[in-house]
Amino acid sequence: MAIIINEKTNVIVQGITGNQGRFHTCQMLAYGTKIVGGVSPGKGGQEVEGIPVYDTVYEAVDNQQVDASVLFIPAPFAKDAAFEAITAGVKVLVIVTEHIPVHDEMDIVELACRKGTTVVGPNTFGIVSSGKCKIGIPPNQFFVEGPIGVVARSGTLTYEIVGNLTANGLGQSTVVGLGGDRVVGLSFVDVLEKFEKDPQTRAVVLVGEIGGNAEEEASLYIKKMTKPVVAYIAGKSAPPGKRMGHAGAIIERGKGTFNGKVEALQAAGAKVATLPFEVPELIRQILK
Amino acid sequence: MAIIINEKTNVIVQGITGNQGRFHTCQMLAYGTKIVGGVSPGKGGQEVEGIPVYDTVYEAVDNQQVDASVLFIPAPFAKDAAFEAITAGVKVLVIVTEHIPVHDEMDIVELACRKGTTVVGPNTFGIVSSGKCKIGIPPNQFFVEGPIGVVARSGTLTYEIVGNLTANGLGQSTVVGLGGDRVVGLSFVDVLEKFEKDPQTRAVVLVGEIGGNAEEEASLYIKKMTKPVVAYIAGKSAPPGKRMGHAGAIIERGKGTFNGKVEALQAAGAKVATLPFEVPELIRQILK
Amino acid sequence: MKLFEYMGKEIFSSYGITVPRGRMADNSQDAANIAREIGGTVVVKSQILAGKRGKGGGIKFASSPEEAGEAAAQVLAMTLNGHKVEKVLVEEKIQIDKELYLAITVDGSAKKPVIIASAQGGMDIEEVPDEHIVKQYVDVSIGVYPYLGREISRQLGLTGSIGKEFNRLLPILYKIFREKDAELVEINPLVISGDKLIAADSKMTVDDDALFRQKAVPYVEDRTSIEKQAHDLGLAFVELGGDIAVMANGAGMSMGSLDTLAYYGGKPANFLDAGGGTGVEGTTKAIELLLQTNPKVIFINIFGGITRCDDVANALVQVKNAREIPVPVVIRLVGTNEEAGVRILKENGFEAYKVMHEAAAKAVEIANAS
Amino acid sequence: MKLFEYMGKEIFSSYGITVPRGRMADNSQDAANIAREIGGTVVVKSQILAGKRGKGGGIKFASSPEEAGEAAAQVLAMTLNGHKVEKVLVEEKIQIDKELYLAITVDGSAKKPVIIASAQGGMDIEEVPDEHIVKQYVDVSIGVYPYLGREISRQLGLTGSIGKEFNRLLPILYKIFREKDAELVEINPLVISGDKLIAADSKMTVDDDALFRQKAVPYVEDRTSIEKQAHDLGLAFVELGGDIAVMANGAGMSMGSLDTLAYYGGKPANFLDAGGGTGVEGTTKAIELLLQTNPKVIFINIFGGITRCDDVANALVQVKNAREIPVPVVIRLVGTNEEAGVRILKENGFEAYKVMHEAAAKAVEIANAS
Repeated sequence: MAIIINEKTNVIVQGITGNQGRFHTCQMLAYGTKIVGGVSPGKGGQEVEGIPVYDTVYEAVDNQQVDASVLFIPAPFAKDAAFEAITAGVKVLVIVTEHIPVHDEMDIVELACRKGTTVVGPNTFGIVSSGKCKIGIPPNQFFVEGPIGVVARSGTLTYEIVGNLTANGLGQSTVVGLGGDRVVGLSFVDVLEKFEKDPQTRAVVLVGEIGGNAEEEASLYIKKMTKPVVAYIAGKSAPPGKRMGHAGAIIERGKGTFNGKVEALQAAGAKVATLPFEVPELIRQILK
Repeated sequence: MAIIINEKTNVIVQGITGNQGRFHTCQMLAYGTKIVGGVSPGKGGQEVEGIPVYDTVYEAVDNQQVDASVLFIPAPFAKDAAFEAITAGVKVLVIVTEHIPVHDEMDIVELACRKGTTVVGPNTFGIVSSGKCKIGIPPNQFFVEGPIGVVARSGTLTYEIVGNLTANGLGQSTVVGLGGDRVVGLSFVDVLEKFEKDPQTRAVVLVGEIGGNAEEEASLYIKKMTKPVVAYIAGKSAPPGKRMGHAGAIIERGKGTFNGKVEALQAAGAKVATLPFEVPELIRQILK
Repeated sequence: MKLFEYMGKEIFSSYGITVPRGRMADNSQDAANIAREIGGTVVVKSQILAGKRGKGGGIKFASSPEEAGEAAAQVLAMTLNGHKVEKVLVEEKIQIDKELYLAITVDGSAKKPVIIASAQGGMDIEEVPDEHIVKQYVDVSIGVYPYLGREISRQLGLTGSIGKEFNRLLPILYKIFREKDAELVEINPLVISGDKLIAADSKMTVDDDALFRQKAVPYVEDRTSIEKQAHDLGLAFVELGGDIAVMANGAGMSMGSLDTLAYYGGKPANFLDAGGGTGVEGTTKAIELLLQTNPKVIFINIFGGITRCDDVANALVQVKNAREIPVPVVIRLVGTNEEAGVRILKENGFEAYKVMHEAAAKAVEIANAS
Repeated sequence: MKLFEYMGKEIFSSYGITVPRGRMADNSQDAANIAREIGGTVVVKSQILAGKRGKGGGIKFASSPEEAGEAAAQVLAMTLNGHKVEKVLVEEKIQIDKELYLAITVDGSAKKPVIIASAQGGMDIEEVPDEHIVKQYVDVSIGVYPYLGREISRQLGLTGSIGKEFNRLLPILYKIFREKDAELVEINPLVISGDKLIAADSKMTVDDDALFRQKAVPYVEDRTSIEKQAHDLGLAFVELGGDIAVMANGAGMSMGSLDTLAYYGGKPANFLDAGGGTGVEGTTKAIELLLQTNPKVIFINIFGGITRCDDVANALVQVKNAREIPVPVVIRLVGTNEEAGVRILKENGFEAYKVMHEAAAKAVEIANAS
């Protein structure tokens, strides 16, 4: 098992003929992802890495079973591409693109919710069901199969933590990048609920950061979970009013502070690591 | 039984303090309709015929169980009022108003479909579950309880036919006015499906007219029905390209003709009356 | 409300759709001047609210200002499909590499807008085989985005810069359709001209019910004199040319009345839906309209719901007292306040029928006998 | 991107929201002239990208042109909350019967817009008790219609013409919020003045990521010089004032780096997210930025995913060869092409750490020792 995607997931790549799309198609194929097609308007009929390219998502779904799509589309055109995938009936949409206008993100998330499409991102590294399927951009080598579910708002920090887990013999069921923007498709709770139900997952690592109240909301659910949760929250030393790279990572009007999040998580029974490298050890203690 | 509405349906009247709203509130109460409130912005706190008036539909649903709403709202404001009712969670919406712009009608029907609201109309006389509940404007005296379901696109012609039925001892389960506009909430098929399942209904009268292809679509379903259908189609003598009062009643580009409809209905097994007065006799023959 | 071709093109152009260069003229001299300004060969197109102008000679090419003036003079003298030509559009002649069809209209059955496109433009879309027509419904809560353009242009086989131009044009056309409360926007032909897409014609119908909020759209009158009077009174009226003037309440009832008359061999002069709840004054005016059609008989068919029978009776009496009614009146009157209505009629020398088809049969008998 | 009050008001006014009459001045003489035009008592308001101007003396009343000129001179000499005042808005003083609060912003948790309104305006909304705040989420597929205004004005207790005006205003404010890609539009106070609703202040933040399509919105620079350089390079950079210059790839990783430094007692000079997949050139420029903060030590923390370790190493060597690096560099380098990267570093006299917190501890040690 795993959540959201697995070894049977048929994936298309929107923007497959661009530099990013081409490079990561290669990487995903190397990881074992079942990529069944690419979409690039005006490039239909070509092939990329042996994968057929279609002009539109509609054409792709007419020709292939498509379960998921990943977008390598520049921000100004991402909403259009996302709407195309959603209205064409794609059920999992991974939006790697960063700097999508927040109003476009609200529109995407609203339509996806209405049509029953799961949106991973925007501004995410993607999602990996380790050993089965990778949709997105994280480096292949750190993701190995195992019992730990990981859900995170940031990218490289997650690789760091996943790398540490793997180095300590702790593989992952699924690693989900929610995305660094203020409005993203999945919330921590959405993913925690799935991990709670997933037989493969024995413990969950939550990688949060300052800003918003996603971690506080997650805490309410963690309280009810049977599976243990270890958390790390980035941004302890960040000053209020400054955006730390991510649109969501900003302490405004005294809300979304590090302390508030840590207190909520601890009150819910989660262990909170002070530094990223402590995560595997905390997991080990719990799973013993 | 009956369809869509019955003696337990709690109704509010949007536009209750206007002339039309006030008059028909009176008439509906006289028929026995359970009217629990009225809505009229700025008139909250007043009473009309002993019925409490609220400023907004939201306020009404906060204070009452509301199952249905009927709109006596001028066309330019009807979409706003309909959206208010739909978003407030009202599940049956009767829109009497005529001359609503067709783009507004498309918007209303789309939102209603999405939110699970049944829209009767626009430009309808309403709906009557005879002897139980009347929502709309038809004259009370002709509607008596019985085994005949009636579904119609036009108003007075339906009173004529219902009057004939009643005069011939044939009461009605429910009489539904779909509305005379090109875009309306319910189609013949939607209503026929409900009559087919309704234990009270033994036969159905379909009152159609030229224009559109609602009757042709109905025929496809009538073919599968176990209950008999008698139809009357108005507009046999209407010339192409002219709107016969209703926005939908126009033969354009050779589509929606009288003959096409009659042939489709007859091929589906429906009896088609040549003149309105023949309807009760055809029903009698079938039910014998 | 139908718009003239040039009006639709003005709207298209203001939204960024390319149309041929051109201007309106209502006389030969202006037409020649416009042709001179444009230069080269021009097209002189009659502006009427009907199609198939080309077959009737309503579209002429002219290779000089003088020829354009002559062509305009000829076209301005024409009556095409019953429409008197009062204006012509003088336009540059564009290079035509291929003609497409594109329209957006309201689909009453689907209850949403539908985009209809074809790579076989230039002819009536009804004549294009189904397999060459691309249909795409639009969810009004989403609207039309470029992706829909890409999918349709793929199906039409449009590629390269023409494909891109189509994808740009489609959302614009939808915007016009929505913002102008159109029932139909049609570009036929949509011409591929080099690397451009040009709207060589325009057909646009604006929802009558939305005119109250479409003040910027020019008003086009397409009603006969009586129809216009009826419209101003808030009545639905259509001239039909027969000899039995008809009034009923409700559109379906009015149609049913016509059908019943026709069944008995009668020829209705008109359709008139007096509406529900029309009082004495409105009914009086409606009856006066009927008299303008110079009928042999007047047939009034009232099933009183909101409409009160006594109001109708009083209206008829009022007309009778105000002026002579030169033809027989057959009236069927049942429903709300029926007794009072029938009594008033009797007191004033009118007989009232109870049953619709009997009254209709009587009206036909009178008309056909006289 | 935050807009100045007067910019927001210009936008409000262009959409039909009533704002006080007034104009901008950047000197005393102009301010006096504007006051003369307006007549009566005026308000001279400092234009800075921060709130609480009143408390700092940044808002002054003046009952004559001369007083207005003086007030402007005073305000233009001020620095409020760290912001130098460069312009003032001179406005008519409006009659205040009651102050409301109205804002629309993005709710990241609900993933949709939220309307926030209160009958207790004029103060910071954070200070208004929850029970006096009306919150209404907006479905973006529907938008804001008058009915939502009616419901909110009912909850606010607004009636009569003021209620109607509020119902008119709310959809307009939402239109601005959507059309201008705003993250926040706030009117505080929204003043009831007789039978009018007047936006006496405006706060508006436009989404940085949408500026590419908001060409009509004035550009407002609110970055420090280094932050601006970083922004032009496409890097996320925040000055923090400490002595350890930090570069990492990824926002979370960068925050984690700061936290780890802080954990060991270090003071970061900045936040710098070099992003993923930045090549040699970008990394070179990022390192040069770091040097501008005059740090005691540079801490580079790279977990190479898309980012290649050899690129980072080469960039560091390139900077070293192009100019002297006057402070020690502590670098942690793991991931893609790690071996090559570490080798390049060694060859050029840099040591590479494998473990993040060990490297961070070392950087802090150096900074605190020097």
